[in-house]
Parts: sequence; C-alpha cells; structure tokens
Amino acid sequence: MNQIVKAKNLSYKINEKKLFQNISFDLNKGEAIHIQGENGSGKTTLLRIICGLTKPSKGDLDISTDAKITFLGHKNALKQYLTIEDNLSLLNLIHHPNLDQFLQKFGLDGCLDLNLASLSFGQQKKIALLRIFLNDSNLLIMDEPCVGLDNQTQNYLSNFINDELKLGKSVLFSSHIDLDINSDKLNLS
Amino acid sequence: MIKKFIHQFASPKTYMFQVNRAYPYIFYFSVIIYSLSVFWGLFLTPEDFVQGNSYRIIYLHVPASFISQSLYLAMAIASAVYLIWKVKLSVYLVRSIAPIGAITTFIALISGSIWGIPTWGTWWVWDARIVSTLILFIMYLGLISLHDSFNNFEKADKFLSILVIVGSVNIPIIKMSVEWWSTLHQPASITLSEKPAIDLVMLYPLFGSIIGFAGIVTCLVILSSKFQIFRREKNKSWVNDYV
Amino acid sequence: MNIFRFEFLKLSRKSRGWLGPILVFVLIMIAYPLTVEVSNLELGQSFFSVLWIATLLVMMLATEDIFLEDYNDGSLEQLSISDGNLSFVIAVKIFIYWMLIGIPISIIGFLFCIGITNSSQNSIYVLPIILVASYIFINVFSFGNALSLTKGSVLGTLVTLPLLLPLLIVLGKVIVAINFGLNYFGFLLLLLGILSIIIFIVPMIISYIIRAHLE
Amino acid sequence: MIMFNFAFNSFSEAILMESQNGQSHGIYVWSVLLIVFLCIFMTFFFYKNKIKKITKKFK
Repeated sequence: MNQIVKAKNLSYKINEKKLFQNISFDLNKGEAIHIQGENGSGKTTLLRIICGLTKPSKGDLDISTDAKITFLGHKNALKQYLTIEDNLSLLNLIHHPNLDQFLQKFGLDGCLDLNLASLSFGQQKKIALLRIFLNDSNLLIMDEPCVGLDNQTQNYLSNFINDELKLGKSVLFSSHIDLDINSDKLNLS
Repeated sequence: MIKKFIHQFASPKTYMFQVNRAYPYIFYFSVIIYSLSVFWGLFLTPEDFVQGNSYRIIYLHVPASFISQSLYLAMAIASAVYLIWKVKLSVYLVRSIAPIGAITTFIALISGSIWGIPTWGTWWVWDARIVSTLILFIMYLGLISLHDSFNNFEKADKFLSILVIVGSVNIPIIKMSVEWWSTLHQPASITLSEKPAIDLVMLYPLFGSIIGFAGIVTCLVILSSKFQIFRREKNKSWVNDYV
Repeated sequence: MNIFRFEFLKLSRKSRGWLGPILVFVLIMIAYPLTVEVSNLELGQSFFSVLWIATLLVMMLATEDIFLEDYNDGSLEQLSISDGNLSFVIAVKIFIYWMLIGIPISIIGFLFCIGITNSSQNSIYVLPIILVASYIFINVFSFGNALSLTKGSVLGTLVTLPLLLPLLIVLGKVIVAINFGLNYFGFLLLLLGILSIIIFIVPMIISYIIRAHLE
Repeated sequence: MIMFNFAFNSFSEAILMESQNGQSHGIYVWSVLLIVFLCIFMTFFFYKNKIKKITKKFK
C-alpha cells in the first residue's frame, strides 16, 4: 500500500455554519501537501480531522493502518513550570540518540535544567519542534510550524522535511509562509 | 435499519408538524380535566379527619411532584436515544424538558412547604422526600446552566446527555439514601403495587388532576421544544417555509 | 509505568497544586475549634461533619484544574492522538492526585480526630473511611471538572455536588455506627463497592468527555 | 351520591375552609392554588413570547 491518507468529499460545519466543503485529496508515501487558505478557512480543523481529533460532518477519510502520526499543533504540549529536561522526558525524547545534536544546533545544549518559562517563545517552539525532528512516525502533521521561528531554523526545518520525504515519510502542513518543501498545494477557499 | 427509521420519523420537521396538529386537542382536554378535577378536589370531596381541609393541597402538590420525577425519567430516556442513535430531536427534547422540570419541581417544593405549615407546624423539615426533591431541583438548574455555557451546540448536547444519564443513575441512590437517613413525610399516597392508602372518593379527583397536569406539562414541553427547534434549526430551509 | 512517573512529576513539581489544598484543610481543622466556645466534649460531637465537609471542599479545590492545564497546553490532544489508552491515563492521573493530596489529608484528618475527640480507638476506624471517601470525591469532582473544562470550576461543582450528597449521608451514618459499635465493616464494604464501580467507570466517561472537548 | 356532595355549607365557608379542629386552612389552599396557576401561566406566556420573538427574525 502506497497510499497513506485518502480523503474524499470532506465537509465540516459548526453550528450549521459551513467551514469548508468537498475537500478531496490523496497523500502517498514520500509526498507532502501544503494546505493554504485565509484565516478562518478551516486549515487547523482539517489537520485535526486527519489526526482523528475532530470528526468531519460529511465525507470519508481513510488513513492506512500502518500510519503513525506525529502532530505539532498551535499548542506546544510543554509545561512552563518544568525544566527543559523534564519536559523532554515527558515527551519520551530524553534518551533519544540524536537529541544532543539537535540541542547543540539550536543552542540549547547548556541549559537543560532551566525552567521552560525562562526561554523565549521561539526557543520554546524549537523544543516543541524536537518532536518532529526526533520522530519515529511516518506521517508528520504540522499546523503553522514556522510561527516564531528564525530564518535559519525555517530553512533547517524545510531541509529536514525534504530529507524525510526521500525516506518515504508523508507530511501535511499548513503555513502562511512558503516553505521550500517539495509539496502539492491544497487551497481551502 | 432501525437507525434509518428513527431518523426519518424523528426529524424535527415531522415532529413539528405532528405536534402542531395534536397541540390544541391536548391543550383543551388537559385544561378541562385539570380544572374539573381540581374543582372536584377542592370543593366536592369530604374533609380529611386528620389533616382537616388543608389536605386539599394534595390535588395540587402530588401531580407536580409526580410529574417532576417522570420528566427526569423522560429526559434520561431521550438522552440515551441521543447518545446511541445520534437523534438530534431527542436532545432538543432533553434541553426543552429541563426548564419545565425545574418549574414543576419548584411547584412541588413550594406547595409542599405551604402544606407543611398547617400539618407539621413548620414550612421546612429536613426530610427524605423534600431533600431529594430539592436536589432534583438543583440538578435541573445545573443541567440548564451546563448546556447554556457552551457556544458549540454539539458539545453542549453531548455533555448534557451524559450528565442526565449519570444523574439518572444517581436519582434512585439519592432517594434510597435520603429515605434511609430520615423520614417524616407521609408515605406515597398511590403506589403501583399496593392498594391506595386513601379513600376512593378522594382518589378519583387525584387521578384526574395528575392526568390533567401531565397534559398541561406536555403542552409546555411542546412549546419549549418548538422554541428550541427554531433556535437550533433557524438556518434550515424548512423552518423558513414553515413560518 | 512511565505514565505514573510522568503524572507524579507533573503534580509534584507544582506545589500550589498539592500543598495548597492540604494547607487549606489544616487551616479549616484549626479554625473549627476556634468557632466553638465550649468544652472539648461538645467539640467532638460535630467534629465529623466538619471533617467530611472539609474533605469534600478541599477535594473540590484540588481537582479544580486537574484537566484544564493539560487541555490548555495541548498535552491532552497529544495523548488522544497517540495510541495510549486515554482512560487509563486519566485513571492514573486521578490516582496520583489522591496519592499526593488524599492520603496526606486522611492522615492529617485522623490526627485532628485524635486531638479533638480524644478517642484514639474511634479515630482508627475513621482513617480508612476518609481514605476511601476522598478517592470517591476526587473521582466525582474530576468528572464535574471535565464536563465544565473550559467554563470554570463553579459550574462543575454545581453539577457534581448533588451527586455526592448520598455519600455524605452514608458518611454520617458511619460515625453513628462507630460511636455505638454497630456494623462498621458493612459501611466500609459499601464504600469500597461504590469506589470499585466508580474507579472503572469515571475514567471512561471522562475520556469520552475530553474527546468531545477536543473536537 | 357522596362523591359529588358540596363539602361546605356556604360560599364564605369554602373560602375560609374552616376545619374541624377550628383552624381555617383556606389561606394555605388558596395561596398554593394561586402559585401553581401563576407558574403555569407565566411559563406559557414566557414560551409563547419567546417563540413569537424568534419567528419574527425569520421573516
């Protein structure tokens, strides 16, 4: 099976108000889809539907059984009152062999026992991004991953994702900024 | 198949149509029955030897307290239907029964405590039935405020029906424990299993008033459910055609 | 096993989360004798109702943001996406709350019980009752707080407190049983029976509610 | 028939509802009646009004 997500005629409405209608797409292994649209067009909702958090009002969604999802949402799932080390251990990443390499790259290697609250927004985002960089899944879903990131990290992220695509992983993301990723575009009007 | 049948039968549109046809009949029938049997109870039945004339409050109090509990049962059934088959209409009904249930419980509480003044010499006692009715009243209010606090109706519907079902599990427990705790209230006047504890002369108007009150409450529920349906389905085309 | 460690880490590092409720409980226990200006004998008579109500209120306080924080920072959506069993995680979370708040409160309540009623024999009977009751309280209040997750804990309390009133009646009966040497173990078994049902059902209901919240 | 006998001798007696123990229970019975009827009427009025308001918006 090459196909990992197959969406057919997805529609979503909230309190009888339509958000988007009849969205269809296929996502194969090694492919990426960039979801675009204005504010309030339902990008986040679509991603949450694919994660299985929200149910579509209409339409069919097939996600292949061997798909393992890593999701990066607006919320970081990090605890402000814990140290970086504790946060990473909550994410089950503290023993990952590549962890040190990424921490060095982001300049966070010396401050593992600092409280998360003492980091800037962008630095916190980098910690959250570690979930993507150290993933063990084959379907990466990212909701606006570039918010608050510097150019260097953005480039690094897009290069990383291109490498992952070559390895046969699939990526779905929404972004206002054009990331340099080999992706199809999906427009929510 | 059952699901399809229920969805077709229980669409708000057919409900509205059927209910509108039945409403005047239920209304006039129940108003006549209720006023006749209340009149019968208040003037034509003989005086009670123990309680004197104050016992006549029974014709106003018992229907309200009986209906207030039955309404909760109805809500519980409707919420189960909603959670199992996702029938929208049944959750509209749950939401529209809740305020009516609160009002009937309020009537039962007030009439009961006024009745208590001549019979017990006090308007409130910490007694089993009274306390469990008070808890029921608070539960109705809690249900309403829970449903109204969510902007997303679908979420609100789910939470409302869960809470109704959890509460319905608890209602017999509340009754049991509270009765076990203390009791001063006279035992129920009418039970299904035993012979009625009151005289037949007094029983007929009581039955009449219960039936009449049930009809009036049904009319109130119909009105309130009409409002809920309009509120929830105002964007659907049939509502505009209907109006 | 990791889940136990994680939940413990999360709660134990947040001292206002567990120490706060315990201190409030101690303050209520200290405040009670101050409001009664009579001999120790009469203090003991209404001590137990204060004990139960204080336990109830403190558990209400303790579970105030049991799910809210995880909801706000997105941990709950990560949990719900991952393959892990959400209701098991919730059961563990509730257990950790009981371990860090319920157990200390039971012991403190027991000590105050000895001090105020001057009867260590009766107080020993009270200890297991508070332990079980506090666990039931935490479960039920978690249910209420899950329902009113984003809408504040007042609503959750309004919704769950009526459900707990029967339990308070049972607790009142237990004290009568202890004082008069009636069937104490029957009550303990009853409470344990309630607990064993609640322990399985409440996490399942809560996980359903939380999935609905995340939608 | 005992079932339909008027329980009181006069109209004013029916208002007072004086019982055999000498107390007059009329005030209790009538206030309950008033409250019940008021509650029912007000609820009817309330919902009729609400429906009227919401249907006005459709047109």
